[in-house]
Amino acid sequence: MSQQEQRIISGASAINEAIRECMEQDPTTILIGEDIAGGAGLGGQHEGAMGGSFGVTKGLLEQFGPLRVRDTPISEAAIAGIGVGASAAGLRPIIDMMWSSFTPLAFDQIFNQAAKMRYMFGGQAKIPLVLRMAMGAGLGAAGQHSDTLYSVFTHIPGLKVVVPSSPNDAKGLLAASIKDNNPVLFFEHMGLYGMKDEVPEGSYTYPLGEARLVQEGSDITIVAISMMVTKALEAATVLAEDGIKAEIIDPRTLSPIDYDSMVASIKKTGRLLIVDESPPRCSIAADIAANLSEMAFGYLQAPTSRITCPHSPVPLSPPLESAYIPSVEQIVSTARGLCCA
Amino acid sequence: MSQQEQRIISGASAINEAIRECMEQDPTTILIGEDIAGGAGLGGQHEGAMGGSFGVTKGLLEQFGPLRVRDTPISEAAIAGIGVGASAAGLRPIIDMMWSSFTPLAFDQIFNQAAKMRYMFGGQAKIPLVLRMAMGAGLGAAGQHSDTLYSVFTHIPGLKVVVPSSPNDAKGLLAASIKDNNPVLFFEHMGLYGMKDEVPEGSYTYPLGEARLVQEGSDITIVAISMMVTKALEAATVLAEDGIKAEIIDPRTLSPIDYDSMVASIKKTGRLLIVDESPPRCSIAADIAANLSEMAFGYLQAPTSRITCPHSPVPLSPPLESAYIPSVEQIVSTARGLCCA
Amino acid sequence: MPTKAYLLEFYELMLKIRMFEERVTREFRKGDMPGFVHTYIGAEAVAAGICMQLDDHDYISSTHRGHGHCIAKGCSFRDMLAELYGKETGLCKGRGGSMHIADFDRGMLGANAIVGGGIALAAGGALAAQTRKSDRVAVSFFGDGACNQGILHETMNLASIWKLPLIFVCENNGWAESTPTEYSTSVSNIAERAHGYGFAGLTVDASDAEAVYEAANSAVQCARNGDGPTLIEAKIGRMVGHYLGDPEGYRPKELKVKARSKDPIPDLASKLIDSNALTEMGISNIKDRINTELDEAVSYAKDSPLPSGADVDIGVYSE
Amino acid sequence: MPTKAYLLEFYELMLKIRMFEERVTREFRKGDMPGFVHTYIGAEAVAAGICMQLDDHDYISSTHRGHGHCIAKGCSFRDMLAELYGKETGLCKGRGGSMHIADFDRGMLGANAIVGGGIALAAGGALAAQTRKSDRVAVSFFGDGACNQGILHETMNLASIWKLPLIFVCENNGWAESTPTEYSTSVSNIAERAHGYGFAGLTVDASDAEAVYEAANSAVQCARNGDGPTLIEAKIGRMVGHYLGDPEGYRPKELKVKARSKDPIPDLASKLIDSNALTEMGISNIKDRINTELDEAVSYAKDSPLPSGADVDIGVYSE
Ligand SMILES: Cc1ncc(C[n+]2csc(CCOP(=O)(O)OP(=O)(O)O)c2C)c(N)n1
Ligand SMILES: Cc1ncc(C[n+]2csc(CCOP(=O)(O)OP(=O)(O)O)c2C)c(N)n1
Ligand SMILES: [Mg+2]
Ligand SMILES: [Mg+2]
Repeated sequence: MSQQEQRIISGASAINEAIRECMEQDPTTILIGEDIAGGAGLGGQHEGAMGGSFGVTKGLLEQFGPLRVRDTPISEAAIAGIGVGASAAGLRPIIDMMWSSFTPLAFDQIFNQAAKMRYMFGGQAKIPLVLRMAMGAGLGAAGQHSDTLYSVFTHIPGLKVVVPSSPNDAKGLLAASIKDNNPVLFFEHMGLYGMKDEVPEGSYTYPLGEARLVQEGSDITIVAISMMVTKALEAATVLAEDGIKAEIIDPRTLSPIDYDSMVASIKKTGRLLIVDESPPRCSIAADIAANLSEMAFGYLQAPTSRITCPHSPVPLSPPLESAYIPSVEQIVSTARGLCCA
Repeated sequence: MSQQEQRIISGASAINEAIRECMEQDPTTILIGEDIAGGAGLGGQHEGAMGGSFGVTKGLLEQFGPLRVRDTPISEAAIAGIGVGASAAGLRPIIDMMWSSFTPLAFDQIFNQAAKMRYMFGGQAKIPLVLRMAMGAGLGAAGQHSDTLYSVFTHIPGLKVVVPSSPNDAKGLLAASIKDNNPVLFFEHMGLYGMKDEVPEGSYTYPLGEARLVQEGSDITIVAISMMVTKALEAATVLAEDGIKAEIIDPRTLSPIDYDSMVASIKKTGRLLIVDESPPRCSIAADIAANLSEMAFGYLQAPTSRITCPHSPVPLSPPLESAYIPSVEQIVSTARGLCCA
Repeated sequence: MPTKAYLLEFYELMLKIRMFEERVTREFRKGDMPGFVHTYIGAEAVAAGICMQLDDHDYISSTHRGHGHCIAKGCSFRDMLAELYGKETGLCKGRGGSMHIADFDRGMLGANAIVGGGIALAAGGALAAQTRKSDRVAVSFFGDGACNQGILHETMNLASIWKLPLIFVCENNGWAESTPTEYSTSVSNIAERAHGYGFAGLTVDASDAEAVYEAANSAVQCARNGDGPTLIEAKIGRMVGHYLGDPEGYRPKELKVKARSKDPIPDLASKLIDSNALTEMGISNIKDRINTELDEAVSYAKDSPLPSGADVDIGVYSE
Repeated sequence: MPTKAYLLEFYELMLKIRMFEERVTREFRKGDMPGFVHTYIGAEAVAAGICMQLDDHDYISSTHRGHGHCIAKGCSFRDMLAELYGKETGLCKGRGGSMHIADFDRGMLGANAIVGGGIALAAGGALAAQTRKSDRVAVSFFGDGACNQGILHETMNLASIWKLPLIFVCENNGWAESTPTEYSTSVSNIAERAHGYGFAGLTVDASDAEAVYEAANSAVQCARNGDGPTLIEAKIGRMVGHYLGDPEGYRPKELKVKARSKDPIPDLASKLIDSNALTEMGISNIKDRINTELDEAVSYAKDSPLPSGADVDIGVYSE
C-alpha cells in the first residue's frame, strides 16, 4: 500500500472531500442548507464561516462561491422542494437537512414530490437530489434530534437510502449518491464525523446496492447498520474469545438493498442477528429479518434475532440513553444465545 | 338476534355514528378539518353542508354547532398541531386529514410533537387525539392520493394505528380511538365507506390491540389488513373448493398489535400468508413476517409469504392500478403454493 | 398595450382551453375516463395571459386543475387526452392522469394533486435558471386554497431574499372545494401578503384578459431582468363545480350564476369584434378548427393502447 | 403605566432568569450536564414582560431556548435544574432535558427542539380556551429563525379567522445560529407580516422592559377580550453564543460587544433606583436570595437520583 492510500482522516473530512470533488467535477452540483456556509449572510466568503452545524462543509463557500453554496432560512419544506424543482430543472443539488429529525417538516416534498415524480410523469423527470443529514443517539440531543428515521424512507418507492458506517464508505457512497440520478437520503451518524479511517485521496465511488463484508466468520451472520457496525466488530472480538466466529455484513444502502450477500452468509452460518439503532416496528431490522427468513428458509438453525432500540422516543438522561442504544453486551449475549440454541 | 342488531348500514354511516355518539357523550370531543362541515363558512348551519370530502361527517355541524365542528383552511401542519395543542390542553379533538397522502404535510407535528410529548415530558402530557383519514387505491386517484402509509406511523413510538376492515369494526374501533388517551391514526379505506354491514345501534367499543378471527381454518393462516380482509375472504371461498381451509385474521390495530393471536393460529396451521395494500419495504407485512417467523419458529412448515403492492407509487391507468393492488387470484395461487410445498 | 394580433392569439388560446375542458366534461360523463378531473373553465385568461409571456425554456408548476396550464404552455390535445384516458401514449404514459399531468419538454413541471405542492418546485426551476445565469423564469400557479399552506410563505421568503426569477400566480376563484375564501383566509386581497415579503403583489380581475396581460407582462419582465419575484392574484369567478361530478350542494346557486355572468372569453371576443380584429365568422372558423383537432385527439386517445399491468413496477428509478 | 411594585417584581424576575442562566453556564462548563443548552441571556424582558400578564391557567409554548419562559411561568429552580441534569426528580423525569423542558401544571406546554414546532401547540391551547368559553389565553414564543417556517403563517391565518386568544411573540435576536436575520428574512420588522393576516403587529425593543410591558399588556387584553391575536416582535441583542460552547467564529466580535451594551436588567435597576423604588443594597439582597435558592437547587439536582436504564421503554403511552 502506498503512502497516499494510508491517509487517515475523519468522517467529517471524508464527506467534505466527496462533496468538494463532485462540485469540482460538475458545475451543476450545488449545496443548499441552513448554516452550511454559516455567517455567509454577513457578506461573502469569510474565514469564520462555520460550514454547517457540524463543520462538515467548511471551506466550500470559499471555493465555490455563494451561488453554489447557499445558506438558507429555516424553511425545511421549501428548501427540500426547491431542491426537487432544481433537480427536475437539471441541477444536482445536495441539500443539508441538518438532522434527520427535521426531515418530517419536508416530508411532503420528499414523499409526494421527489419520490413520485419520475414514475407519475411516465419517466419524464430525473431527480438527481441528495438529502444529507446527521442522525443518531448518544450525544444527549434527546427526543427531537436523535432519530434515525431511515426505515421510513426505505418504505418509500422512488427514494434511495444510504447509511455509511465508516469514513471510507462515507466518501465513496456520497460520491455515488451525488452522481446518482435519483433522490438519495444520505444518513450520517453523529458518531461518524469524528471517526478516523483510511480514506483514499481523489475521487472514488461505491455502488449503491452492494453490501460490504466487514469481517468473515462461519458461526453467525451479524447484519449491522451504521454505527452498529463498530459495535458488532467489538462484540465479535469478545465472541471470538468464546470460539464463536461472527461474520459481519454492512448493507451500506438500505434501498436498494443487497439481500443476496446476506443470504449467502446465512447459508454458511445458519444464524442471523440484525443490529440496528431504530425502534423495532416496520423497521429495516424487521425488513431484513422478514426477507432473509423467507429467502434462507431451511438454512436457519435458529430463529432470526434482532437487537433494536425500544419502541420509545430517545430519552435525554445518560442511563436511559445508554439503555436505548443497542450495546456490545447485548450483541454478545444474543449471539451467544443463538449459537448455543 | 333482535331486529336492532341486524341493522345494515354503510361504513360512512358507521363512522358518522361513532363520532356523533362520542360527541354526545363528551362535550370536549370536537371535530376539525378541511370541508368537514363544508360550506359552513358561508354562515352557520345550513342544509347543504357537504360533511367532508366523502360526506362522512354530514349532519354533525347542524347537531354540534360551529364551535365544535370547524371547517379549516388548507393548512395540514397547523391543523394537526392545533389538534395536538388542544389535546394537551384537555380537549379530545378528532382531526380529519382527508387523505392519508396529505399527512406528510403534518408529519412533523405528528412525529416530533404528538408522538413524543408524553414520553419526553416525563408523563405530563396526555394527547387524546384522533387523526382520521381516507386511504387506498382503486378509485383512480393515482399517485398523490392513494397511499396507505400506516406502516410509517406504525414505526413511530407514541402513536397508535388503527385499520378497520368493516363498518362494524370501524364504529367500535373509532369509538375506542376517540376515548383513548393517545394519538391514534385511524385509516379508513375508500372501499369502506360504501361497504354495507350489520352495525349495532348505540355506543360500543372494540379494544385497540386485539385482532379479530375473521374465519377459522386449519391449513393456512392468512393475515389480511383493511380491504384485504374482503379479498382474503373471497380467496378462502375459492381455496375451500380445493379443500384448503384458510384461517383469516384481521389485526385491526397495527400499533399496538396482537401477535399472539397470529402465533396461536400458525401453531395450528403451520403456514402464514400476509396480504397488505402497501409497498413491501419496512412495511407492516415485513413487520408481521419478521415477528411471526421468530415467535413461531419451528412451527412453520413453509417460509412465510407476503403479498403486497410493488415498490412503486400508485399508477392511474386502470390495468396498472389493478396490477398494483393485491388480488384475489394472487392470494389463491400463493396460498395454494404454500399448502402444496 | 398588447397588439391586436396578440389579443387575437390570446383569444384563441383561451378558447382552446375552454373548448378542451367542455369536451373533457362531456367525455368524462360517458364514464370511461378514470380518476378525478378538475376543469379550468373560467380561469382561461390566467394561464393564457401568463404563458404567452413564456417560452419552452421557462418553467411552470401547476395544480390539480392543470389542463389550462398545459395547453397554454403548448401541450397537444392528443398527448393530454391520451393521458387523461390513462393510455400508454399519454404525456405521462398513463401513469399520472389529470391530476399529475406534466410535460417536461415544455417546462411544465407537473400538475400537482397536493394543494400547494408545486410552489417550491417552480422556485427550484427559478433557482436553476439563476444558478446557470440564464434568463429563464419560472411561474408557480396555485389556488386561493393553497395560500394558507406554509410552503407558500417559506417560498415567498426564499424567492425574495434570493431575488429568484419567479412569478407567484394565485388563481383566486373564491372557493377551495366547499370552503369560501372569505371564511378561510385572513385578507380579502391575497396579493397584500406579498408586502410582508418585500415584493410587489398585484390583484387583477381574471375576467379582463387585458388586465391579466398587463400584470403578467410586468411580472415576467421583472423576473427576467433579475429584479426578483412578483405575486399576481387573479380573481376568478368559479363557473363550475370543484371537480367533474360535484353536486355543489354547499354553494347557493346564485353564486354560480353570478360567476358565469363575467366571462373573459365572450368579453374579449366582443372587444375584438368591435375593433374589427375578428368577425362572427372568424370565431366560428376558429371553433371549427379547434373542434376538429379535439375530435381527432379524442379518437386518438380512445384508440391508443392501455399500459400493460405487467409493467406496474417499471420506471420508478432513473438509470 | 406599570406601578413601581410591578416594575420591582419585573426586575426581580429578569434577574432570576439571568442569574439562573449564568449559573447554568458555569455548571455546564464543568461537564456533568448532558445534552445541548441554549441560554435566555439578553431576552429576559420578553419572558418576564409577557408572563407577568398570565396566570397558571394560561398556556405558553416555548422554544429550544426555554429556561426563561419556564422561570417566568413559575417553574422552580430545583425542578428545572434536576431536569437539566437528567434526573428522575426533574420536571420531565430527566427524559427531556433543556431542549424539552415542560411544566403542564403551569400551562407551560414545553420547550421545543424543532424550530417553530411549538407555534401551533399554543394555538391549540387557545382553541381549547375558546371552545370551553373560558377567558384563558395562550402565548407562542419563537425566534426570528422560526419566522420563515410555514407553520407560523398557517397558524397566524387560523388564529386570525377564528379570533383565537393567542399572542405570537417573536424573540428577534438578529441571528438564527450563524445566520443573520437580515440575510434570511425578507422584512426588516417581522411584525409587519401580521398585516397580511389581519391583526396587529408590534415591534418593541426588548432592552426596554417598560416597552415590553406595554405591548404585552395590550396584546393579552386583546386576546382575553375575545378580540383575537397579536404579533409582538421583541428586538433582542444576542449577548451570548447560540448554545453553550458556541465558538461563534461566524460572528464579528464587535456585534456581540454591541449587543451587550444594551441590557434591560441594569437599565431597569437604574430607573428603579432613580425613582427610589430600589437601592443598591436592595439589589444585593435580592441577588443573595436568588443565589441561595440557586445553590440549594444545584445541590438538590446533583444529589437527585438518575433514572434507571431499565425504565427506558416505560411511559410512552397513557393509560
Ligand atoms: C394538501 C392537500 N390538502 C387537501 C387536498 C384536497 N383538495 C383538493 S383541491 C382542494 C381545494 C383547492 O382549492 P384552491 O387551491 O382554491 O383551488 P381550486 O380548486 O379552487 O382551483 C382541496 C382541499 C389536497 N389535494 N391536497
Ligand atoms: C426544524 C429545525 N431546523 C433547524 C434546527 C436547528 N436549529 C436549532 S436552533 C436554530 C436557530 C434558531 O434561531 P431562532 O429561531 O432565531 O432562535 P434563537 O436561537 O436565535 O433564539 C437552528 C437552525 C432545529 N432545531 N429545528
Ligand atoms: Mg380556489
Ligand atoms: Mg434568533
